[in-house]
Amino acid sequence: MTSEPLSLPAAAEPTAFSRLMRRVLGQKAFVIGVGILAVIVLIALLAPVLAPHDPYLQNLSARNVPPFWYAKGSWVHPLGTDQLGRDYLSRVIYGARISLLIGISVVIISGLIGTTLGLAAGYFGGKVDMLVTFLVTTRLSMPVILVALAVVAMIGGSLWIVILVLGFLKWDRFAVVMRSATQQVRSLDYVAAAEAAGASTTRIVLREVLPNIAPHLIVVATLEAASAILLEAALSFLGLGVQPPLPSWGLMISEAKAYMFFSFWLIAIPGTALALLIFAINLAGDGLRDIIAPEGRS
Amino acid sequence: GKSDNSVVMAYDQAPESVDPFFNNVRIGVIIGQHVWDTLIYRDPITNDYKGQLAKSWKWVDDRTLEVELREGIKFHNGEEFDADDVVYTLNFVSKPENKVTTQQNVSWIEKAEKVDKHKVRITTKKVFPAAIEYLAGPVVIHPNEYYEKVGPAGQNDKPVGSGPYKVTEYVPGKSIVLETNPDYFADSPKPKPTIGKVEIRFIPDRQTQMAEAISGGVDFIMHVPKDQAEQLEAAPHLQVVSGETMRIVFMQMNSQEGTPAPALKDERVRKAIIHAIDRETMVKEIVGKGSRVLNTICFPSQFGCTDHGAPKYPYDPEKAKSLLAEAGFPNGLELDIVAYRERNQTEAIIGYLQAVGIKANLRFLQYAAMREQIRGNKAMLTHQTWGSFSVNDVSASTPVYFAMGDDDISRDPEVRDALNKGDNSVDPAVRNASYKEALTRIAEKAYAVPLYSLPVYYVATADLDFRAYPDEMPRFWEMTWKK
Amino acid sequence: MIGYILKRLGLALLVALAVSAIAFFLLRMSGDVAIAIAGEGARQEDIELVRRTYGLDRPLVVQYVEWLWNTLRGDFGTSIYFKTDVATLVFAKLPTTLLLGVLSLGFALLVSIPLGVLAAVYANSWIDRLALAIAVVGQALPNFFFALILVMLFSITLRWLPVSGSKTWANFIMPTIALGYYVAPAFMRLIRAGMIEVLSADYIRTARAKGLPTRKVIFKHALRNAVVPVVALTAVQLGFLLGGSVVIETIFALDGLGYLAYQSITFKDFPVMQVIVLMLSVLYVLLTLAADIANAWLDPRIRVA
Amino acid sequence: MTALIEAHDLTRSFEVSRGMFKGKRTLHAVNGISLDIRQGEVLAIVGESGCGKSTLARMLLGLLPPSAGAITLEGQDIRSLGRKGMARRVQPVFQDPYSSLNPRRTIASIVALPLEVHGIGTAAERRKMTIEMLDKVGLPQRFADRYPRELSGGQRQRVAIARALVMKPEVVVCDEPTSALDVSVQSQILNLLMDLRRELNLTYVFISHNLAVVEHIATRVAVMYLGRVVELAETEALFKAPRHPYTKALLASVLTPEPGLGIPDTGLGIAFPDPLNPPSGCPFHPRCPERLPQCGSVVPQILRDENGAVACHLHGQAPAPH
Amino acid sequence: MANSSDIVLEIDGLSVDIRTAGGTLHAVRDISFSVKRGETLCLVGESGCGKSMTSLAIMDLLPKAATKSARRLAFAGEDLSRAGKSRINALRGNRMSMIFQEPMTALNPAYTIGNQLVEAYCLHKKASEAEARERAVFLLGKVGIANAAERLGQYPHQLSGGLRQRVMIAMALMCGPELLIADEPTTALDVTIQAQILRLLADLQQELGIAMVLITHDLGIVARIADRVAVMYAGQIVEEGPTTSLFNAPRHPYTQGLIECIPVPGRTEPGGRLGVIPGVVPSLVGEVRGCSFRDRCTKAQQACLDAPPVRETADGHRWRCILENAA
Ligand SMILES: Nc1ncnc2c1ncn2[C@@H]1O[C@H](COP(=O)(O)OP(=O)(O)OP(=O)(O)O)[C@@H](O)[C@H]1O
Ligand SMILES: Nc1ncnc2c1ncn2[C@@H]1O[C@H](COP(=O)(O)OP(=O)(O)OP(=O)(O)O)[C@@H](O)[C@H]1O
Ligand SMILES: [Mg+2]
Ligand SMILES: [Mg+2]
Ligand code: NI
Repeated sequence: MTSEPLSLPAAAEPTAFSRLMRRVLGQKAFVIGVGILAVIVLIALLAPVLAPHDPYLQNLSARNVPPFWYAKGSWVHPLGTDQLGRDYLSRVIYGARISLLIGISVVIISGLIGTTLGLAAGYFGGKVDMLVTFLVTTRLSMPVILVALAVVAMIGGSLWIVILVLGFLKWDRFAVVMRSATQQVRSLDYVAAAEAAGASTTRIVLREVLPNIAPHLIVVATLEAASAILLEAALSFLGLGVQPPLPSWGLMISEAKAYMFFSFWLIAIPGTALALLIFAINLAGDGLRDIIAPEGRS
Repeated sequence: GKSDNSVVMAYDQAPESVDPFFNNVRIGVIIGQHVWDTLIYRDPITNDYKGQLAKSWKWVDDRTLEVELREGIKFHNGEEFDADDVVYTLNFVSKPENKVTTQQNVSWIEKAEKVDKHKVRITTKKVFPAAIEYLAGPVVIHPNEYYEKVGPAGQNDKPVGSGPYKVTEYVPGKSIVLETNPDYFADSPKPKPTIGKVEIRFIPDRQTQMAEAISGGVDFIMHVPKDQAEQLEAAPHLQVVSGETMRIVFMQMNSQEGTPAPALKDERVRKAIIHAIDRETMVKEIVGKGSRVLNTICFPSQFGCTDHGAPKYPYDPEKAKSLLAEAGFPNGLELDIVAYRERNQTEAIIGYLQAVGIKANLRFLQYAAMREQIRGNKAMLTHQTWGSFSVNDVSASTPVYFAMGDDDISRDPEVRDALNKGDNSVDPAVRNASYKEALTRIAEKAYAVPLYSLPVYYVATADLDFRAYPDEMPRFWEMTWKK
Repeated sequence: MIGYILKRLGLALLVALAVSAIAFFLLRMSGDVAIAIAGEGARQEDIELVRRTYGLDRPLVVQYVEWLWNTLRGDFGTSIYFKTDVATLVFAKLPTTLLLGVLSLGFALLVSIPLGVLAAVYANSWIDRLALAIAVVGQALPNFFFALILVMLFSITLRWLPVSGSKTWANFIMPTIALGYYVAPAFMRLIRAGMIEVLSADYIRTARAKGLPTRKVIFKHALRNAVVPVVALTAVQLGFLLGGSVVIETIFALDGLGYLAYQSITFKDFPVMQVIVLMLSVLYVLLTLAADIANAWLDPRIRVA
Repeated sequence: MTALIEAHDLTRSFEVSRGMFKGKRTLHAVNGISLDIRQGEVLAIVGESGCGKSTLARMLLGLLPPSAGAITLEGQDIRSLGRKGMARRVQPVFQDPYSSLNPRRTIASIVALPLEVHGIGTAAERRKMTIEMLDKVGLPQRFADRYPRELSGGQRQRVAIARALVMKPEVVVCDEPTSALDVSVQSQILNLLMDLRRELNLTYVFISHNLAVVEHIATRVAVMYLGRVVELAETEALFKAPRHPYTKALLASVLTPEPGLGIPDTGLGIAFPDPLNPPSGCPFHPRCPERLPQCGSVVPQILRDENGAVACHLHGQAPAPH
Repeated sequence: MANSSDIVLEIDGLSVDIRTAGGTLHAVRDISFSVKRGETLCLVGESGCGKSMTSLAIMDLLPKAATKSARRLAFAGEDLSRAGKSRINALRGNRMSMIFQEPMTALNPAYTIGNQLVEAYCLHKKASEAEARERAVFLLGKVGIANAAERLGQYPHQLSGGLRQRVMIAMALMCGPELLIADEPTTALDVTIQAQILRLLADLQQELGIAMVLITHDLGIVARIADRVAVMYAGQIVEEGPTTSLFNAPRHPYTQGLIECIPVPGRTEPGGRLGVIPGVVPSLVGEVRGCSFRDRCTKAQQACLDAPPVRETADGHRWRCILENAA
């Protein structure tokens, strides 16, 4: 028997990592999303270096200077100035920090709440599940924007209040997704096998269940981050979000809308930045979902 | 528009009720003055008092006013106007249990009595020289029979007054349509209107209002911020009219006992704050035409208001910094500032404070919430405005904030005494002197930052001929179409 | 069936109770109503008077129980700001908002169903990518921003549509689009995903094996099953739309529940806020119930065996 | 042979909802089963889909508490043993090799999990034991650091077996361990199981619906129908002389690869069993070709004799009237 | 050989390629066979060897990613590989029909079985709904469903798996097909029901003279039902022949191994070792040269690196191996 030349390629597949990479790179949308997101994150991190001016420095005698591409614009303020004469480019750059901070913080708070509830409901079922389902229904039945508006209106807006309010309001999707994902994983035999091996419930939840639902968690987290950023923008738009002079994009849109009919760039610039960020996060989230989907199924 | 002799006005806020006693918003006053009449009328230009529903009036004693009423006036529903209407209205609104919203406009009334069909007597609770001013402003007269029947709610549903316009359609929260009252009495100081129909639509969003103005959906908007008004001026079919109002803007600084910002107890810090703000530039760049810089906390036209002898604090950031350093804050300090309107101006103030090292965190609140903060001794800096209810007397402004009332957060007894003296005297000379004393001391101690008066900008179709008054009252009855 | 509905109504009641309690305590604890009622320039004694006459000086729990009792009796209280009966107020504004909600939902479905079906049928083709691009871009635009752009375009530049008000149907076009476009992507994705899944289901192969034309396979056999989850989403999204109408109604000066909510928040009009939140939550629970029943009708597996 | 595990009158019911608009109903997945598992035997449990085999297995593993009845392990109630105590002595091998391995763990860490949980040895020792175990089930060391998705079904099932055996349990409960596998792989796994049994002196509970496999591997067979054991006998006896009509039908349905025999007629009716709505009397009577008048109303008693047990009116005395 | 007009399905050189992320997967590689009227051909093989792809290729139901090519794929003498979509639609469900493996999911849950039964009949036979229902009732009775008229109003989820599979069979027979392809019709069912369904299928096929292609991986079924058997391995037919000949004298090492693996009472000793086929199935991605079984073949030689010849005996038993007889 001559074994060597006889061997055929077996049904074994390429390594997990290279397969994953191929799937990731195959998702052009995902690559674009992550790319844009990375740029925005970099801008946020390097804001002090990148911003040409202090974003808070006002100059009332140089107000509403248009961006450089208008005849009246200049390169001193590449994107012009706002209604208090502050450098618009610097404010947009610093605004990235705020939006990202909001997105990330809200997701951490709501993710912790929602995941805990969802895991408990999905794993233990029965009464716990009923309770969580009730909580979710109750939460879902109150429109986020309305409750957030009311609470912020009452106790006054500020960055951290907005973050806390949104964090305590937006856990529902985490709970719902984590619940069903946990239920699904819970019924799989490897959980039973771990139980039969004597593993404690905590261990099973943390080591067997959680890692397997983590991809769903990440997908929900990205989409929720986008929605939190949008909500903050909406609150700020109604004047009940973060407070000036903080350069939040939502606030900038809100302030610029007064000028939209005559100085459209004022609203278009933060509006585009916001849309771009949301766009990038959604692309990344969608892509991620597609990337993990087949794995979840098999 | 001119073609159908009607004006569509947009306003950003709907009144809770169109009954003037049951709202405290400007649009309510505007509707009130068009649909109802008052006993007395103050000419907005000359400030002379004229009889409107009253033919004449005189003080019988310090607390009793006798009013002779005009005859032959009819309410919109045909009800005849006489002493019963006045007596009923005044007695009704002055009773706290009737829960009138604008308590301060009526709480001075002790009672009203009918002398005969066309004569009434009004008693004030204490000596109250400003009574005429109130009777010429917010205190309108309702038809007693109708009002008795339908109450405040019914008066809101189907308002009936005696004014130059009557309400023909009202959808609360949405719009109200006023049409000329053909039977309006000829002798009224308010002339018979030319504009046949006034529709007031409530459009909360300022941009939407502007869009409507640009696209011709609305003929008249007011309270347009300076920048926007200037931009709208470029539109050929629009005109911009602006004027000063009695609304003053100032910053209170909490320096009373237990203040959350002890730094403000230091006069040098307070002075530094005033020096830090470039009020001239603010007025010129962002507040707008008609505004003037103030040096004392009152409106200059008000009786008793003066800044003679009061120290002035010009814009001087270096001085501000050195004052702060002297006070022990060479590296600056951090303060909260509460505010409730003109957010861009607050933002500019924050910018100025930041430049001298004071980090001011904005807490932009609803008026009520801000009031709560101030009264609860939780506020540090406050950015406030005060319109004095268009009452042209210092008693309606400065004492509110410095006579140790609920809103006084500097609480200087000397100031209080001087103000009380002015309030409770009928002698103009005494009043002038005491108010001056108070205002000067407030300025010397730098208890508050007097900023500027607010202008009002109106944007209207170019065809409309009208003027702006300090009381922020558009008077449709005297508007005409340009030829 | 009856039992199930009763159970769900019971749940609705429980949710309503929880929501009302949350709303009541949250709102009351964060602000003083008396000052709000008394208004600008009120003196301390005025405020005290208000506090006494409105019974605001009693413990919160007592006030809540009283409120609950009154509500159960059908007395929703009086608006602090508008001074009128809250029920009348709210029910007067409800139709506008419901109309707007239903219109924008209809708009969203009208756009998303064909797009979703196309994207699924031509999965991974340029049609699919285009549909996905529309969805992602759509979801990235904040609706207030989009609304303003619509106004710029259709009212200011083109002068085709009135900016604000609710007089004619033309007034509803922009609000409908501005509100509806944001939820359309969610529907589209769901329909696309559902269709892709359904199209790969065994019974679709069965249908094709029968020689049925493609059109019939897609519209009779696939779509019917793919819309089942859409119905459930519809309920959630209608709730979302009602919440989202706060912004849109404010921009377009549509005098509906959303704007009323915004006003009542602004004026601390607790009774109104309370009832709006309560009403929206009950509406939501009832909608989900309706969606469940609709689902059962669409999906016989859920129906009575 | 002594009884290692004894089940007494084991019952398990589930509350199942049947669609939104109907109330919940009780489903008796396992209905009064008494069974003993003897040291060293291979007890096969056969029966149709949904008859409660897996439910019984999960109860035997201590993964599912019985609604009624008790299980003892060497006379001790398994509830008192606790999760860890059971884990040392009874281990499972599940049907689906895809869902029974955590996709996020390496093969080595999957196999080492029981050791880790029980704190046996140091990490290095555990690794060594794991590699040895993998070797024993025929997986070379290079598989240790791979992930389950890189393995074929048969290889995965070997991993599952390694995990079950790494703690050196006495009893292995195999729930259809080969039914997801191709025949060519099935024979490898069956060979492996038999080899390990001899080598480690294991006791198997072997669940299957493949009677040919059962006949090949089991020493004793329990036949289940709708939550009950209807017949229990030594393998040879059962296949040679089935007593219960259902067992007979089952045996008749086996299609051995012998050309020319055609498809047998089982003589069964088509009234398929619905566990939610079990027939009265003998659960098998609607399909039974040998039905007696009393079958429709009286539940047959279990007759236990030297040949095993059978629950059928055809065998044993008429039930005593109540 | 057989009268050519009797040949219902004739396949020559059918290949199916599937585009995957990792490259082209040759799921079916150059297979040929034919089925006559009244004949049952069984396709056996392990999971993934291309059985389903073959059947789907015949029915033109391949997934989007798959493409087929064939020298000839003829149904009743008509070359389907050149027929248009509408022509195929006219044949499908009418003169050729198919039964799928999963009775639980092969019926549309949203429609009653009556609705789904009559659909094809109304379409192809231009019959009225009433006529179609009549035929449906008749056929349901034939597949052993009592009170058939009532069943028409039921939804699939109200039926058990065995009943659903009967409905599927009835559905496939609605238009009186000449060719019936059954892809693992009983794999999901219990053994007792499996026996019943297979018996039913065999009886109906005999009675109606249908040409049947039955796909399975169960050698037991094959032995009992097939007239001829084709054994597939890695996309190819490695051995094909009359059932008895194939079982009694398997020629290909793979077929032999397969038969060895299964425990057969009487032949295998209880508890004893079973035969095994070592190794795993080769990947079908990319070009596969030579004998695809050589990896696992105990008799592999250097010659296996080249494509093995097809050998044939007089009774139509063919196999692909360098060996005349591996036994
Ligand atoms: N967690 C559960 N909730 C509700 N019903 C259940 C549950 N687990 C099992 N059942 C039901 O109990 C009955 C027995 O199920 P079990 O899984 O034990 O059957 P089985 O004999 O193993 O079947 P199979 O051969 O299909 O694996 C079935 O009708 C099943 O639907
Ligand atoms: N949609 C698809 N995309 C990619 N590969 C596929 C697809 N469908 C099938 N395959 C691959 O094609 C090959 C043949 O599949 P096929 O379904 O014909 O096998 P089978 O013999 O029917 O197997 P089973 O017995 O499991 O049904 C397998 O390797 C399978 O992985
Ligand atoms: Mg099972
Ligand atoms: Mg197949
Ligand atoms: Ni070979």
